[in-house]
Amino acid sequence: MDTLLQNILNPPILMFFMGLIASLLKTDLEFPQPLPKLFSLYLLISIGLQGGYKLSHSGLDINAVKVLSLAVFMATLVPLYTFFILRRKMDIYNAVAIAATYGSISAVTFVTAVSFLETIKEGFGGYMVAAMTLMESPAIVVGLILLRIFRDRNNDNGINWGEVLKEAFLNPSVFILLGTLIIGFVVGEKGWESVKPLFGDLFRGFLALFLLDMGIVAGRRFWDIKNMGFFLIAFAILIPLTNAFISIGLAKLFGFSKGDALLYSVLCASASYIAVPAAMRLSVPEANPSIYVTMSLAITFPFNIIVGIPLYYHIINILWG
Amino acid sequence: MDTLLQNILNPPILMFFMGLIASLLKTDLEFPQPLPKLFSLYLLISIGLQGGYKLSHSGLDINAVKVLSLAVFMATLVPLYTFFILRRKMDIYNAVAIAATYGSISAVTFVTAVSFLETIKEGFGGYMVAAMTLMESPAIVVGLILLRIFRDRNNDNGINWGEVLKEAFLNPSVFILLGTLIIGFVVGEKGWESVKPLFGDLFRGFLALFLLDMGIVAGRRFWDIKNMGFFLIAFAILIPLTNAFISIGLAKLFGFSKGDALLYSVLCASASYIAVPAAMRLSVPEANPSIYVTMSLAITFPFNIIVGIPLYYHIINILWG
Amino acid sequence: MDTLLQNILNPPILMFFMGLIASLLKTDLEFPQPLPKLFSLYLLISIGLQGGYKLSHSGLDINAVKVLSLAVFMATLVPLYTFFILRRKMDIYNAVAIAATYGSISAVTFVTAVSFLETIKEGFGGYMVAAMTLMESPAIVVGLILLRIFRDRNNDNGINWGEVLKEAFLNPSVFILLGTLIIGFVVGEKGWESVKPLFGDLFRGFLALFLLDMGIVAGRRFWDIKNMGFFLIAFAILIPLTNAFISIGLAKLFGFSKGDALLYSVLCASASYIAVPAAMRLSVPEANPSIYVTMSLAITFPFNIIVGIPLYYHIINILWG
Amino acid sequence: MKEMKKVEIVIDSLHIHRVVEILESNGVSGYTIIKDAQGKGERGIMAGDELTDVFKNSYIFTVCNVEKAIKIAEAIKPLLKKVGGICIISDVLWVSH
Amino acid sequence: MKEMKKVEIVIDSLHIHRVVEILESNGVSGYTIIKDAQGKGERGIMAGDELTDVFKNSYIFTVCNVEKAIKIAEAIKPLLKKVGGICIISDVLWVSH
Amino acid sequence: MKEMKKVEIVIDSLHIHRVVEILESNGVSGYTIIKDAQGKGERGIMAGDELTDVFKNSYIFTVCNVEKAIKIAEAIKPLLKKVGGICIISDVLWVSH
Ligand SMILES: Nc1ncnc2c1ncn2[C@@H]1O[C@H](COP(=O)(O)O)[C@@H](O)[C@H]1O
Ligand SMILES: Nc1ncnc2c1ncn2[C@@H]1O[C@H](COP(=O)(O)O)[C@@H](O)[C@H]1O
Ligand SMILES: Nc1ncnc2c1ncn2[C@@H]1O[C@H](COP(=O)(O)O)[C@@H](O)[C@H]1O
Ligand code: NA
Ligand code: NA
Ligand code: NA
Repeated sequence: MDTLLQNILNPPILMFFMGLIASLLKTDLEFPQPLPKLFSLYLLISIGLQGGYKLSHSGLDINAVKVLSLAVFMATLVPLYTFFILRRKMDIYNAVAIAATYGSISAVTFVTAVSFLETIKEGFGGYMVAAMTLMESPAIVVGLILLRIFRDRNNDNGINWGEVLKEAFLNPSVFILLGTLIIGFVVGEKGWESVKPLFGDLFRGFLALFLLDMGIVAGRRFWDIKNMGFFLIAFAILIPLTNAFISIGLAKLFGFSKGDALLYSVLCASASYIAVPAAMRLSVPEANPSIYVTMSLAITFPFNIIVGIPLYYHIINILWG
Repeated sequence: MDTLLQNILNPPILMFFMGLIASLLKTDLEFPQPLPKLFSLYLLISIGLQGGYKLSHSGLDINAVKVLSLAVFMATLVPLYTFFILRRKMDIYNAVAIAATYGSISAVTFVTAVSFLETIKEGFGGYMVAAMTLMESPAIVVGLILLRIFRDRNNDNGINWGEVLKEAFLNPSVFILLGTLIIGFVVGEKGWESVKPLFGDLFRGFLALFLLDMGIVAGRRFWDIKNMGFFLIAFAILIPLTNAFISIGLAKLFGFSKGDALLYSVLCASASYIAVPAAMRLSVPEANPSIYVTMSLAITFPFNIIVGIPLYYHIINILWG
Repeated sequence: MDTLLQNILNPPILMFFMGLIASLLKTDLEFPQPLPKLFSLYLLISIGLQGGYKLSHSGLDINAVKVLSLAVFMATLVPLYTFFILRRKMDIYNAVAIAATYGSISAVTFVTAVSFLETIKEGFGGYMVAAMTLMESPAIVVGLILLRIFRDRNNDNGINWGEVLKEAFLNPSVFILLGTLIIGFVVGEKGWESVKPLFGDLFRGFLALFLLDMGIVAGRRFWDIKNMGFFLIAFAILIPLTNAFISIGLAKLFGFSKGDALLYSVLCASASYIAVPAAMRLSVPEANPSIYVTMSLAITFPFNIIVGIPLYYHIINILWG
Repeated sequence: MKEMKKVEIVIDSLHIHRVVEILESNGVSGYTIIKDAQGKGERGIMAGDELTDVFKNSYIFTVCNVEKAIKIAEAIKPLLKKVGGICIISDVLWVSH
Repeated sequence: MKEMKKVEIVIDSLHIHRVVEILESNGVSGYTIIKDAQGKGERGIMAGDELTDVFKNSYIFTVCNVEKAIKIAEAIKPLLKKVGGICIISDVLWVSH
Repeated sequence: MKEMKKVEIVIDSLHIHRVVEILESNGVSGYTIIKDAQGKGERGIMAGDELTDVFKNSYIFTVCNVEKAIKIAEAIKPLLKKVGGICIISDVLWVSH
């Protein structure tokens, strides 16, 4: 309860609420493009550089390898099992798209969890950013393989696999994270110090700005929720919870640190609303974007940053004792 | 004289001149949208958070209530008395629009006055930002009521009051100021510190950028001034002065601190060029925007930040002794 | 070799490579306008303010005058001699455009050299920014005079000299540098301190962002290179080298400090890709922009910031002993 | 390919939502908006460079049958009369999908 | 002045490169793109306010002779059918330069 | 509704002011500009992604009577010939306001 308050009563989260209210009240408040793009690029670069820098200190030990493997494991498992749940209720196209959405991750949710950990002075491994990067793409590939397998042969309006794999592994988010991770890793102390005033010190402020915009955008989709039917709404909350619990279990089993466990669970619980939708729109145009984007953006994202993060941390606290 | 120099010889003001010269010389220097929007959103958020944070320390005492009430009083009085002055010289539509423009406030003028006070190490109350927020809307409502009363019945192409009141009380400026005031108030020390590097430390720099753009835009309207006739030019300088003097008198009467008195007078002397023009364009399309925007942007704004602020402060210094 | 590594292993340069790779791999990574414009305006303002501030300390002594004169000398010599080399291989229009491009300078190359000097703790004169400003325009004028002299009379579709001279001396880059130089000069310690958090501390970070974008844009033009023919490719590398060597010679002859010598040589070696192309497009539309922009952006710029800067510095180190 | 009408409207950005209302009330199958446009007309220059949308235009067009086009034209006249802007109609072939 | 056809297409920004491929494969002399467009159609509202281009349209037009116009129309139908968007054709006079 | 001509021009952004001069010297009642356009033509790709406006197009159109349209076409040819771009003319009905 206290951690919940502590999580809510900090500028970024409150800015998200402010944005939400702004669009529910239909004020004209908005960040016109490309400002949101600037904020998200900034956050990706900043988290990548910091992650790489931390990694250059901690290094890639056996523990890191363990975490990374489990990251990929969950990123492959989630789209698989969710697909079969979804398939019972809807056509294959939307099932694939939603499964891929929840199999992948949300960098901003991760970032919010990171700043939550910093607030409560709980450490975490530099390899977690690498873990996030590894978790972005698998779901897309799994989804398209499922599509290929289960789609009725007679209307195979062939996927352009080259384009799709590029979208999966070379989409801007993945590329920036990878690139800045490496840069952060090699430039060392001096290099990091030189850009820290922008990419370190301003981090919280930019997160606040970005969440303000996220609130506005989520608010715009708010009314689409009720047209979505009970099943999808329940899905958008229960699946993240399930993924969080599974991942916390795994984290305990494999002896993660508290901080790593939280970030791992948050990654598994989060859903993509940038990389995956773009990939799905290109490869599964038959699916309806306003379904999978609304679910991840207007339900799962707010749920995770407001309730999820402190909740998962609370559970971890109890289990880790 | 010394304060005047001190006011002019700081980056933001000089950047304003630079922008002014840039467009008078017809260079292609410009900040394309949405950059100006980014700067103004930043300034509003930053002033709101700081104000709320200061408020959480000072608190809302009787003195604050006094200031806020007098703020609303002037925000209602100014559009009223100016309307009747204007009405003698022009049609009701433009009279209403100009009156509303001068009844409301300019956040950037306020911000410039704040950084003037910081330069000369003169304190002010955290409630002043709240005062500014309260002063944005009344003029719009007063203006439209005047319009309703005095417009000849036979062409009442009805105002959409719902839309208008929304514009008055829920326009982005008012909403952001209100929202960030509350956020700044509740997050406390720790929360503010976390975003201070962006919203605190960079404040002056962003003000400089914004004033550079303001200079460019004001310069573009410079030549419209001479087409405007003596009356309106005189109005754009004498009314701010009058409002400043009245408000300084009230401030003295009710025992404001020096800092509060300056900000109060600057608010009363300033004219709106964002919120009100938008509201007027929607509700009084018969009025000519290039008149009221040029007056407030190309005459009153420069006058206030260059001559007004140091002048008002000089007078306050004398009266407060 | 060590300085070369030191130069490459810092965030801005690595970000440039990252951008380059991003567009060679055809990822969708990009900074949509007006973000690149924001970064470049920021860098110009920041370098101008800092330069002006430094100048207000060092002052304009005889040494400064010497540097400035030699700056103008090279800015006039380079377009002249390169024109006659180019003329043997191509029509007069492209010869003029390319000559002007290489006669002028690249602010970002300069800025990269400045941060290189800061990294290795090597000082330089505050007047160097003034030198850069003086070197932007002459090449444009020289180029157009050459055009006027050598163009066959019968198709003199007259240049609009007013417009051209405005482009030469009042283009945004020149204007901002000049304006902020003056502002930085007059505001003094206190003024600079007030905007330093934005225009000083964040400098390296913004340079990194800008170079990331430069890498992306350069990468897009990469494939145009091979269509360009051996002569132009050789020109884009050998002429900068030649200019660097000449300028280092002059610097030695006239007893520049090491830092000044490096910046001077970098200015002479660099080619314009903003101010001059715009001016040439307006005054010599017959020339093909994708030739002169590709040469300066995709060959000379990367060459200078990666190989050039450390190389020139190495040579200077040897000569200065 | 069906013969249809293309109805194009330019109006200041603040009033674009009014145009959309009119189009939807006339049951068009869709519309396309280009938000940022500059221009010049009776009301003077709209440079789109202000901090407010007061001096910015938006461009919108819809493809519909001739009956709807005429209805829209009628419905939009008073708005244009009051706040300014233009509306033009032309012939197009819709590549039905 | 030559009599030509103007072919206009609105499609979500993610698929604009497909349209360009079709135009080039039909050997048009050129095309013009306006990247950011909003709109509404069968697929609902494209507000262009997302962090992804999924809900953003782009507008593209080419001026070409009638034969090419028809070929393009045929080639583009299946794409529009699959991913949405519209394509219209109209008559223009090209001020040849 | 008046029968009028719509004159559309695409030209690189640096030269748009020249087009405006031509339109105004022919006394058009107004014009609309869309500042940022990309495209491809004889002069190659204009991706609009540079730091300079050299590779960016702008789109402008005016609605006027046929006489003015022809005058404008004549006046603009040499400019297009020199710096590139296109100009097309089509028929529209002006919903007079
Ligand atoms: N003759 C015209 N051709 C093209 N656009 C026009 C024309 N007249 C007006 N416009 C556009 O409509 C806007 C408003 O027109 P007005 O209400 O006449 O000022 C102008 O800013 C232009 O963008
Ligand atoms: N009748 C129409 N008139 C103008 N634009 C349209 C029309 N129908 C669709 N569009 C545009 O095409 C896009 C995709 O259409 P749709 O695939 O029907 O959703 C829409 O977002 C609009 O921008
Ligand atoms: N056939 C065409 N259809 C549409 N736009 C064109 C066409 N040809 C040229 N353009 C536009 O005009 C610009 C300049 O054309 P050009 O001078 O031929 O390079 C191009 O970048 C395109 O935006
Ligand atoms: Na996930
Ligand atoms: Na006022
Ligand atoms: Na040079």
